[in-house]
Amino acid sequence: MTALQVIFLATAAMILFSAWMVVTRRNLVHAALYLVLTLFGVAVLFVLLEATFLAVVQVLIYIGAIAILMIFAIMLTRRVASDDTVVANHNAGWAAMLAVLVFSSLVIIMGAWSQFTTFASPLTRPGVPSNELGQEIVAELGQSLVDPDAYVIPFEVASVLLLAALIGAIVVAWQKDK
Amino acid sequence: MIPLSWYLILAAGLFSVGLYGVLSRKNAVGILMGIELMLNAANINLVAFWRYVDSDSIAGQAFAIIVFAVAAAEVAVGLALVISVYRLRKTVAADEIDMLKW
Amino acid sequence: MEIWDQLGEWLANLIKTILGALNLPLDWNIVVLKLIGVVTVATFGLLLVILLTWIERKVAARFQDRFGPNRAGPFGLLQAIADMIKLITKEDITPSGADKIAFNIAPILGVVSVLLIWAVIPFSSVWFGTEINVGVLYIAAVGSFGVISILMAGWSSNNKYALLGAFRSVAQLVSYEVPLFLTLLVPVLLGRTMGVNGIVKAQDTWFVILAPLPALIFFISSLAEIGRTPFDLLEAESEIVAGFHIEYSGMKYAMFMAGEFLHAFTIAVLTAILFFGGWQGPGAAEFPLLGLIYLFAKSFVFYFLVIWIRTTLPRVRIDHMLAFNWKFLTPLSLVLLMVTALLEKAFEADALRIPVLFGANLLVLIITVQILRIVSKRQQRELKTFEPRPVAVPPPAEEVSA
Amino acid sequence: MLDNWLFIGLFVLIAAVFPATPILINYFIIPRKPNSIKQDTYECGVETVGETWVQFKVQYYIYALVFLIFDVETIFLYPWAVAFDQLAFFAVVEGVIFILILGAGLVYAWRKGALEWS
Repeated sequence: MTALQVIFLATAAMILFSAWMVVTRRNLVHAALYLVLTLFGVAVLFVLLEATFLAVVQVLIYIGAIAILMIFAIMLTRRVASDDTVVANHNAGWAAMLAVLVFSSLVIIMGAWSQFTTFASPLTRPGVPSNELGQEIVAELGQSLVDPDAYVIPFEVASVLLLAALIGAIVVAWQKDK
Repeated sequence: MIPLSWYLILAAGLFSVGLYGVLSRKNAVGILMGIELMLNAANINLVAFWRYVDSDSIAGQAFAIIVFAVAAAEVAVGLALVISVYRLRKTVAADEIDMLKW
Repeated sequence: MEIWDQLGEWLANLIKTILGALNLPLDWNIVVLKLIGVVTVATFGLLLVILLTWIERKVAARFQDRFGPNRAGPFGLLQAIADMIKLITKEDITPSGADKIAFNIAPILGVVSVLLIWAVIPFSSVWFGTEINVGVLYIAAVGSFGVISILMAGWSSNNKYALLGAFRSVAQLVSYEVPLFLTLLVPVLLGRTMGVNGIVKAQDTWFVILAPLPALIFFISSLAEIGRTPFDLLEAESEIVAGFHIEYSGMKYAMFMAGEFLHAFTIAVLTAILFFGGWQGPGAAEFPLLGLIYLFAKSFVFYFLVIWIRTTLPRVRIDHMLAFNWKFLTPLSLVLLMVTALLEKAFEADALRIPVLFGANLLVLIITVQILRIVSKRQQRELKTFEPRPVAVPPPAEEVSA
Repeated sequence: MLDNWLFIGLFVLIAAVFPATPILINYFIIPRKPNSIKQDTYECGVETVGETWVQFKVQYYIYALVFLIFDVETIFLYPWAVAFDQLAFFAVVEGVIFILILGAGLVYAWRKGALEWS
């Protein structure tokens, strides 16, 4: 077993364990903290996949902003959240069965795919030395985001989507005192 | 070396745990956390496919970054709804929010 | 300077020989080499804290017409050591009802979030922990662990003031991260890279000349990030006791303080690196040690500035602080980002690039000042329309005697 | 490329060990004389009333929300800035349009009064 495999398995175990805690913990603040751990694990996976930009963005957006927003929302609605009521609703049994079903069918379907167990070929770009590869890939990403033949429409639409989300969330959540 | 299958199985596992959370959690914020787990599972898949199958282009990463934007928008509006409902009904239990009967 | 290079090489060879003698597989050699680098940088960062506490107390004392620590050792240099011994033997109190695990992890996470920044700081042309291509975003990202640590500390203390303090701190930190991220984008744009060392190398002319206003905004919002006067609402001892770390004592409290001191110096280093050429200076490319000296000379100038601001300015009110961020810094940094991007492209590889960018910054500054003047005049006019405030009436004589 | 990240990974571990060590040493050598008054919650000497939870303003959420949106939008601009050399002038203008849309959100929040701390 190589060092990379050890790191992967440790990260995977951490992700699955903390994800399980996220969905089962009674105390929602604990669940949110475990969510942070899960998201950090996913960032480690991104590093292993050599998508380092996404790894950093994962930490920045999910841990730095979304997790904070979650904890704020929990605190704002805490009175109910901290109750000793049951965590799960009456669907829990069905939900568990469905989750297992989804997992096994996903694995079975993907297992039938010919490239299921491929290994990665080294990441290369023609004419780019390996120590500038990361820089090159981020630059490519930046170019494709404003390239009319690539993703300029999703890029601008994403900005409009976020604007809509901002306005919508303020309309819904904001209420002037008195 | 790590085969692609490891990433895919892990992502499937994370997705299923998230799905369980969405279906079984009583608290609306908890449900949103489950959705976050599912979106992350999707992102792992996108990046893994980019790295193993299509590393010559940049499509996988561009997709993943759009997913980040969607996740952010979803959380922002979702939590705003939760807060608004809490203000009106003093509850965030999803099965008690049943004003809309038809 | 030759001697230093030779010494470094000799050390590296020595380590390699020892590792070779141990007969480890090749991967593990790399791991051990990296580990030595990591321990060096991290130890350096933490030892710096001891020096920084002394400097800060000494300088702050001078501002307040005092001597500062002067008993323990020459010039009070051993004061920090004495404090450490005191703190390490102090009883540690965990409040009843605290969430033990989160309560203990929070101070560690607080230090980690600051120390991690040092992994990517280039000390000179060849000396740096590591060079990653997303360095600037990495610096921004590890800061989010600090926010999480504050929330954990505040929540796990089981104390109303701690929770309130944590909420206030987080509101302040996330607010000021907006102009911070936007102005971090300016050196990235001017240097065409997110690598921190790449940005330093790109600064043949310091970026502060091309972008003086973003440099200023970066410095101000960094000041807010470290939570010191005038932005020390997280502590605001007269309002919410001590903020999120009210229930901490002994070594755990010391960890929060160590993180804060190191963070204060780190923002000085970052300002020097991103806008003031980092290790760049005459002869720095040939002699790495000279680069180190340049970097620290620049950093200590900014650190002095941080202490100066801390000791002279009063605390601002929370509503003013947030309004200053959202209604002044954020729009201004958006405008500056657009102006810089457009002009940088229009005058690419043009001899006029430097004067044009500098002039544009100046123009934006003048327009901003004019707008502020108009707004403040209008506000003053509105104030005058109010009824005159009642003059303080002296209380009746019998109440005074009572 | 992964070499550099190995450094970061090790740094995370070491950076956690370094502050944890004094706390651990501290744990073994400190005096321990707990009593209920010492461990009581410190709220300015006044006995604590009720549970720790207090009603928080929705304002906190609004600030975090605006931050989240700005954060995500800024992320899109970083690759754009890195690729700046290869961009045509029109591509730069696209980026500026993106920033303007971002600015519209700020203007909305401002006009709505959602940024006021009251």
